Amino acid sequence: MHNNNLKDEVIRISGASPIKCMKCGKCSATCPSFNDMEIAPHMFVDMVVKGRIEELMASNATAHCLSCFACVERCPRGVEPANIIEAIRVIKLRKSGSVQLTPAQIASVIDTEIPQQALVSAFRKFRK
Amino acid sequence: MLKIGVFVCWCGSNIAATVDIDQVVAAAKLQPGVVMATGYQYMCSENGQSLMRKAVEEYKLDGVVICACSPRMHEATFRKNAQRVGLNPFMVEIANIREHCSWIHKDKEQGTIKAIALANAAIAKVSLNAPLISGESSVTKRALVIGGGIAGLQTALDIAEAGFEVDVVERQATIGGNMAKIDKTFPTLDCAACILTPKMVDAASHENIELITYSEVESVKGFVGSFKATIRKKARYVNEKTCTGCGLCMSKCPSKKSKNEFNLGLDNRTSIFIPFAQAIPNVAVIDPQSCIKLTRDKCGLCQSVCEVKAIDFTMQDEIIEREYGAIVVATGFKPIEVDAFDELGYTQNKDVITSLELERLMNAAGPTGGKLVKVSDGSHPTDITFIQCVGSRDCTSRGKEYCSKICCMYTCKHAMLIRDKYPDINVNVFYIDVRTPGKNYDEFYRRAVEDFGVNYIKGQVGKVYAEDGKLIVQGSDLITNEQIFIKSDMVVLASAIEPDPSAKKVASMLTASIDTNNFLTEAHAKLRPVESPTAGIFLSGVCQGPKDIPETVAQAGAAASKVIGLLVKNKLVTSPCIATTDELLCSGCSNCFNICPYGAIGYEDKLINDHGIRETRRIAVVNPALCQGCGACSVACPSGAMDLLGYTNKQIMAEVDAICKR
Amino acid sequence: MQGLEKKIKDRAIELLESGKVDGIIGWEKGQFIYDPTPAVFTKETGLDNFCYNNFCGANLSKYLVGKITSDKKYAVLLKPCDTYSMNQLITEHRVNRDNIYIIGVGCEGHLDVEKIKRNGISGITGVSVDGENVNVGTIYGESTIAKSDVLLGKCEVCRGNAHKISDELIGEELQTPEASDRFEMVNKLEAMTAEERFAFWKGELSRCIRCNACRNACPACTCRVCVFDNGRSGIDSKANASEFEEQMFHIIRAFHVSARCTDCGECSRVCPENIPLHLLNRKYVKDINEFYGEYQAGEEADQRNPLVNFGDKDIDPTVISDKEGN
Amino acid sequence: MQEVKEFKPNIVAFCCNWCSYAGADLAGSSRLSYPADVKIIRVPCSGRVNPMFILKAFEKGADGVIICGCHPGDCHYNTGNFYARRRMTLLYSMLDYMGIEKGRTRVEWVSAAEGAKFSNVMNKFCGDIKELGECVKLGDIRCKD
Amino acid sequence: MIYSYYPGCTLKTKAKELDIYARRSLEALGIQMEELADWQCCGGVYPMAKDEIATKLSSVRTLNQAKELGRPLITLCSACHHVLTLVNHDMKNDSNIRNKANDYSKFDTPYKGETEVIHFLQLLRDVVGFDNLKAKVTNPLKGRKIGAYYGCLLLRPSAKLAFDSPENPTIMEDFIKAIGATPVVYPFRNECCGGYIAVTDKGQATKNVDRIIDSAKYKGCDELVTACPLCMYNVSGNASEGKDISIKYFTELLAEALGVK
Repeated sequence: MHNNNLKDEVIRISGASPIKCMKCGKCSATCPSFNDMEIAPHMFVDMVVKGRIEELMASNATAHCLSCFACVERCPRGVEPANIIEAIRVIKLRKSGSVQLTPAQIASVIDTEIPQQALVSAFRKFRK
Repeated sequence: MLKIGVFVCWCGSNIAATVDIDQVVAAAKLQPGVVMATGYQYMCSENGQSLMRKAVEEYKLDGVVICACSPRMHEATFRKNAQRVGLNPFMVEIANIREHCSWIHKDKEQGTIKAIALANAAIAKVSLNAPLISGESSVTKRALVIGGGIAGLQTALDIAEAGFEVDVVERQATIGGNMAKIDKTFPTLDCAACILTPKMVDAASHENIELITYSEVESVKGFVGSFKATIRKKARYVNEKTCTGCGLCMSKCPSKKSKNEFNLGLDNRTSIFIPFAQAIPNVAVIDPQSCIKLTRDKCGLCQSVCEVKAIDFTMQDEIIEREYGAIVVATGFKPIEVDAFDELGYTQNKDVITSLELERLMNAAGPTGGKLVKVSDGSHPTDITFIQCVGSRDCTSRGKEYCSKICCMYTCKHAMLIRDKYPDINVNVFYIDVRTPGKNYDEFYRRAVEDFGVNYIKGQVGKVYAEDGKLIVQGSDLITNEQIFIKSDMVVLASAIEPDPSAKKVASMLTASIDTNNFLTEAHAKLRPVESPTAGIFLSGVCQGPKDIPETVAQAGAAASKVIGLLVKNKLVTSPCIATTDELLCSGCSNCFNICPYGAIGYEDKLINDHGIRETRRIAVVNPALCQGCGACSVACPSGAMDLLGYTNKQIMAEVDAICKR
Repeated sequence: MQGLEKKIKDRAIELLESGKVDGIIGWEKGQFIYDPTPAVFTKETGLDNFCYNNFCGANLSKYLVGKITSDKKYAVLLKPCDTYSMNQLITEHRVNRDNIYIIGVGCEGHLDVEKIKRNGISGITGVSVDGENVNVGTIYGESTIAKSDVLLGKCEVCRGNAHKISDELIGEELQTPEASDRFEMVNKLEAMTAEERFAFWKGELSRCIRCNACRNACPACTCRVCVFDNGRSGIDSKANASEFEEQMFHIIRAFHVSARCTDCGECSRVCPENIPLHLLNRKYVKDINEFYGEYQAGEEADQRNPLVNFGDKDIDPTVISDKEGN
Repeated sequence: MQEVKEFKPNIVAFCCNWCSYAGADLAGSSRLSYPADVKIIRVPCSGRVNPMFILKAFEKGADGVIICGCHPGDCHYNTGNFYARRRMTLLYSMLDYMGIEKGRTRVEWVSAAEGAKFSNVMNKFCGDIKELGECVKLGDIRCKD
Repeated sequence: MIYSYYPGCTLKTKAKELDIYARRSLEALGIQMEELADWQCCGGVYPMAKDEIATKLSSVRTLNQAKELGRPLITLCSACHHVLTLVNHDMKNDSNIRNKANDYSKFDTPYKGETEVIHFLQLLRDVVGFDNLKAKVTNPLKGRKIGAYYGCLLLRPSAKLAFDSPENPTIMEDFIKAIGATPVVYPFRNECCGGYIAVTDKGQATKNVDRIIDSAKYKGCDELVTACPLCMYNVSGNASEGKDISIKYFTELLAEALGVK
């Protein structure tokens, strides 16, 4: 499944250059969520190059990226995998509008100590 | 007005089939200055050439136009032919009516019209030609080699063998360069010292070679055939001629805490020292930074024990000035600093080392006597992990965008040597690609895997950290798609190599160009790979780009042959098609100077007689030995003071004029 | 302004008397207040006729070019915008810096007498700038006019009151006029169709009488012999045989000064036919800024100009040839 | 009866000696045809082409001028075509600014191995010029009315 | 010099300690700081998508306020510092974001990233100086083995944050030394705790936290310090049973050492 429109959108939204990837795998070597992601960061990059965006969107891997920038920091080619993953997450969100965490559910997960940032990230970044 | 003769070649039917020769001849005769025109079947044949010679003599021609094939084919032939009858070769112009006309057009009428236009353009140009005479410049029969590593030594030896004198200037106290630090060489695994040290001895003992060590070239002036170099010979504080290299001074020196550069700081040395056992010259040198006598005016123990009284604390730097006909750059490389790759823990863990450090650890003459031990505690390692491409193929600010070329092979060598000597050690290698083009290279890599059991992992390492007395190497294995954690005792980083920092300074001194990575640029990647675009400057070894030892030696020999080819000449003939200044027009604005890629334009304050006004003006002067005739300067010059002989503004405009006339 | 004139004059006399300089290059009173001309003042001539008023728009830096081989030392009065030209001349070795003493003089913008006259004011006897307005004294009485309406074209796009090079400053506290976008007209032309542009230029350039005033005033045109006067250049022409040659003269002239032109506006100021020649130079300035990065000729001495430089990722000329639209 | 004559444009091509002139030679020896309207002038380097030459050609009646040089980075003289690239970009932009059809001027990079490219470039350029027709703007004003 | 201070929402509610002790300490150190009058939430999470403008606006407004006062802006919370710095970087370098954000905001003069955003730790390092700080410590925390926990937000992406070496940072260790305690360097001090998924995937967060605590304990840390409310929440609340370790805000230790706790 190739979708070049979606691919262009990913590149535009992320501002990243997946084509610069030389397939060394350093992003996946350094990723703290590697074992939680069914599609690893290096595969994200390669699949974007190949235009396989729908598959990436169907995967739940995006929800496990911590946006910790370890892959961005250590990538020798300046590819910025985290930005690519985020772009897919954003596109997914804009396309479906469904949310992972609904306001009604909040009461069940919230505790008094949760900092605001964690809630914001849960709503905005990870709601799908 | 010139008397011009026009010869139109049929080239059998190659031209004659599409171009009406008679019409071209008839049209040429109508052009101003043309006193004769004729057609002939094959102008390049001996008969054709003699036809031209006869006509030159009979009609007293002072310009000739040949309408024939491409000038790239026979321009030289016809110019030589003109010379045989005393006509200046640059009074011959070619109109290309074959490749640019008859061969591409089918319509004879169109072909003929175009051939006439091309002939007219050549006639217009030749009528503005002036006889040009090639210049000559002398050649100093001595070469300078900058850098005394394997590249510089090989070049020097080859030049010296051909009978020319060579000076090798080496910045360090000994020649030998990086290769002297290496233990074994791939793919044959012979010991580096066994092949390098005999060459060092040969160079030292060769009657045509002078080794100027512990010295740097400070400035170079002049041009091909006659360079003048200023060399600073730094004070060693030890008389090179009297020191016997006995080493007594070293055993007495109380200052023993300086890092031993030769062993990359893995052990310490004294303040007075001989860099390594086979150093050439085998003479001590004093490190002025740590010497107690030189820093605090105490001690002086070495001086008192030296039996030949070679030590002189008052020694000063010495300036040597020499003339050379050719200069070879062989400044070599250094591994990059890997501190910036701190996820790999080089600055945080002693047992994370670079490949060159591993060479010293495995070298029998190294700090451990060749016994491979952990740097941290001297114990025997059981697991070693290699990481390739540290800083190579890296387009971020901390690395180099290019492939360092040698790391795949030396990592393979290291892995193999370790497995051979210590079969109990497990060796893992993280790689992105294994690049082994070269004779017996891939076989070598396969042997490491198949015969020596080295474990290659396709992937990269994200983090190296210490835990439970081991180094944990966290990496990816792209084949199994896993994130893996390998426990290791040592981690070896295959750091990228970069040009020696001196290369940039040397290049600008020589007006030789360098690329964005500070490698020196060759004149042509395929046709002139060992020459710099600046005439008389040659390139040897890694200063031009990453190379292994076999390639370096081959290139060093090639550079030497180019130098010999230059030095063997008594005079250099310079092309007369060069830029020239009209001194009355030049205003000295420097536009031409700024644009010249060869540093061929300089400025002189000249006394000018401008229609009776005598005054000193700043005038651009073209050095005919350096100018290559590209003409960029003539366009940069707004007043038209700078022009290109053979392709003057007026000549080209005359061609334009002839072609555009309807 | 009159206070400033006095200050400059006093200083000039002091410099001449002390022998620090042999001559002062400045402005001399003309017949009217609005026609001062560049002049050299020496001990012999004295400074009685010296003037510095709101009509001293002329850029004096070029007057040093002829003095390059002289062993005399000259002081020159430069307004802020003139100092760019001075830097460019130093870069190109067309003046001898050692023999020049640069006095940076303050500037509040210079006026175009033609514009004043076009506003129906004649018989001008004096002017004074009062903030945004100009009070013009005439034989018929005083009138007031907005300064922005009567500035010289080059002052409308003033680059501020900083002198880029000077040995001393006098009156630098004067406020230079507020600048408008200097590329406004270039942009407007670019937005036209090719036919409109052609018509525009044909209309303008057909008035050219090849008087060479632009060439003579231009501080970048300092060739000993102009290429159009050089018999070996292949394009020499004493007078135009055709309109094409006019076009060619102006294109080549603009090209030769491109990347060296400081956009001082002298070409248009001196043109007797009021051809907006600066719009040619400014097009080059704009293109260079857009294609190769911001560059101001004469910002400092010894800059390497963009036409004797290159980048390996420069835009290709085909981008222009294949450009969409007109 | 008056015959309508087919418009034959006059095209000047400046080719650098080391790449494009050799490329044109290769086009010839490979018999790759292009219109006879193209006439080549040999220059050592594209950096030798003075904007004056181009204007001169138009003055003398050329309908199109094309400059061919080594690919950027491959210049025989290292940097000549880099300078040419800047000069021509600015000159063409100026011609366009003066309302002269920008299609009449062109720069193409053709290596010694690109005989086919040379022929294609010339075919296309001739086609473009034919479409533009005679160089009227510069042609007509050659004489005062 | 007076500095503008940006506390951020969390410091007013869940992370009051981080805020209070910072104010007290600065007073003791003689540095003047004024809370920005009309600050807004930074947005909580940096919107990485290049076309998300609206979610960056609250940061832009805060930054513009600081610019109008002409003072550097001091941040304390790692997350706020991360967001404000990255948005500021965009406003400076990304013309598309800059133009659009300014179109929305209609400030008197467009905001172009002029404000200097400084983290409290940088203030201690570069303005106060750790040597001076050491001299002012009245109650040195002798004998305490403290591990610095940087997390991810403060360090990465280093090209834009330019805070400290992203792989081998030293600023917090130097800080710990200055207040008289013993810093313990451990490898996972710059790895992510998983704060952003703390609500949606506790399991994954726990894994991350455990690894960090293991690493710290192995190297001999008795306690950890942090500048981040997310890390604080995650490390103190989401570790596995029995893995827990004491974690404090660095300002609390600072106040303690300065005797103003």
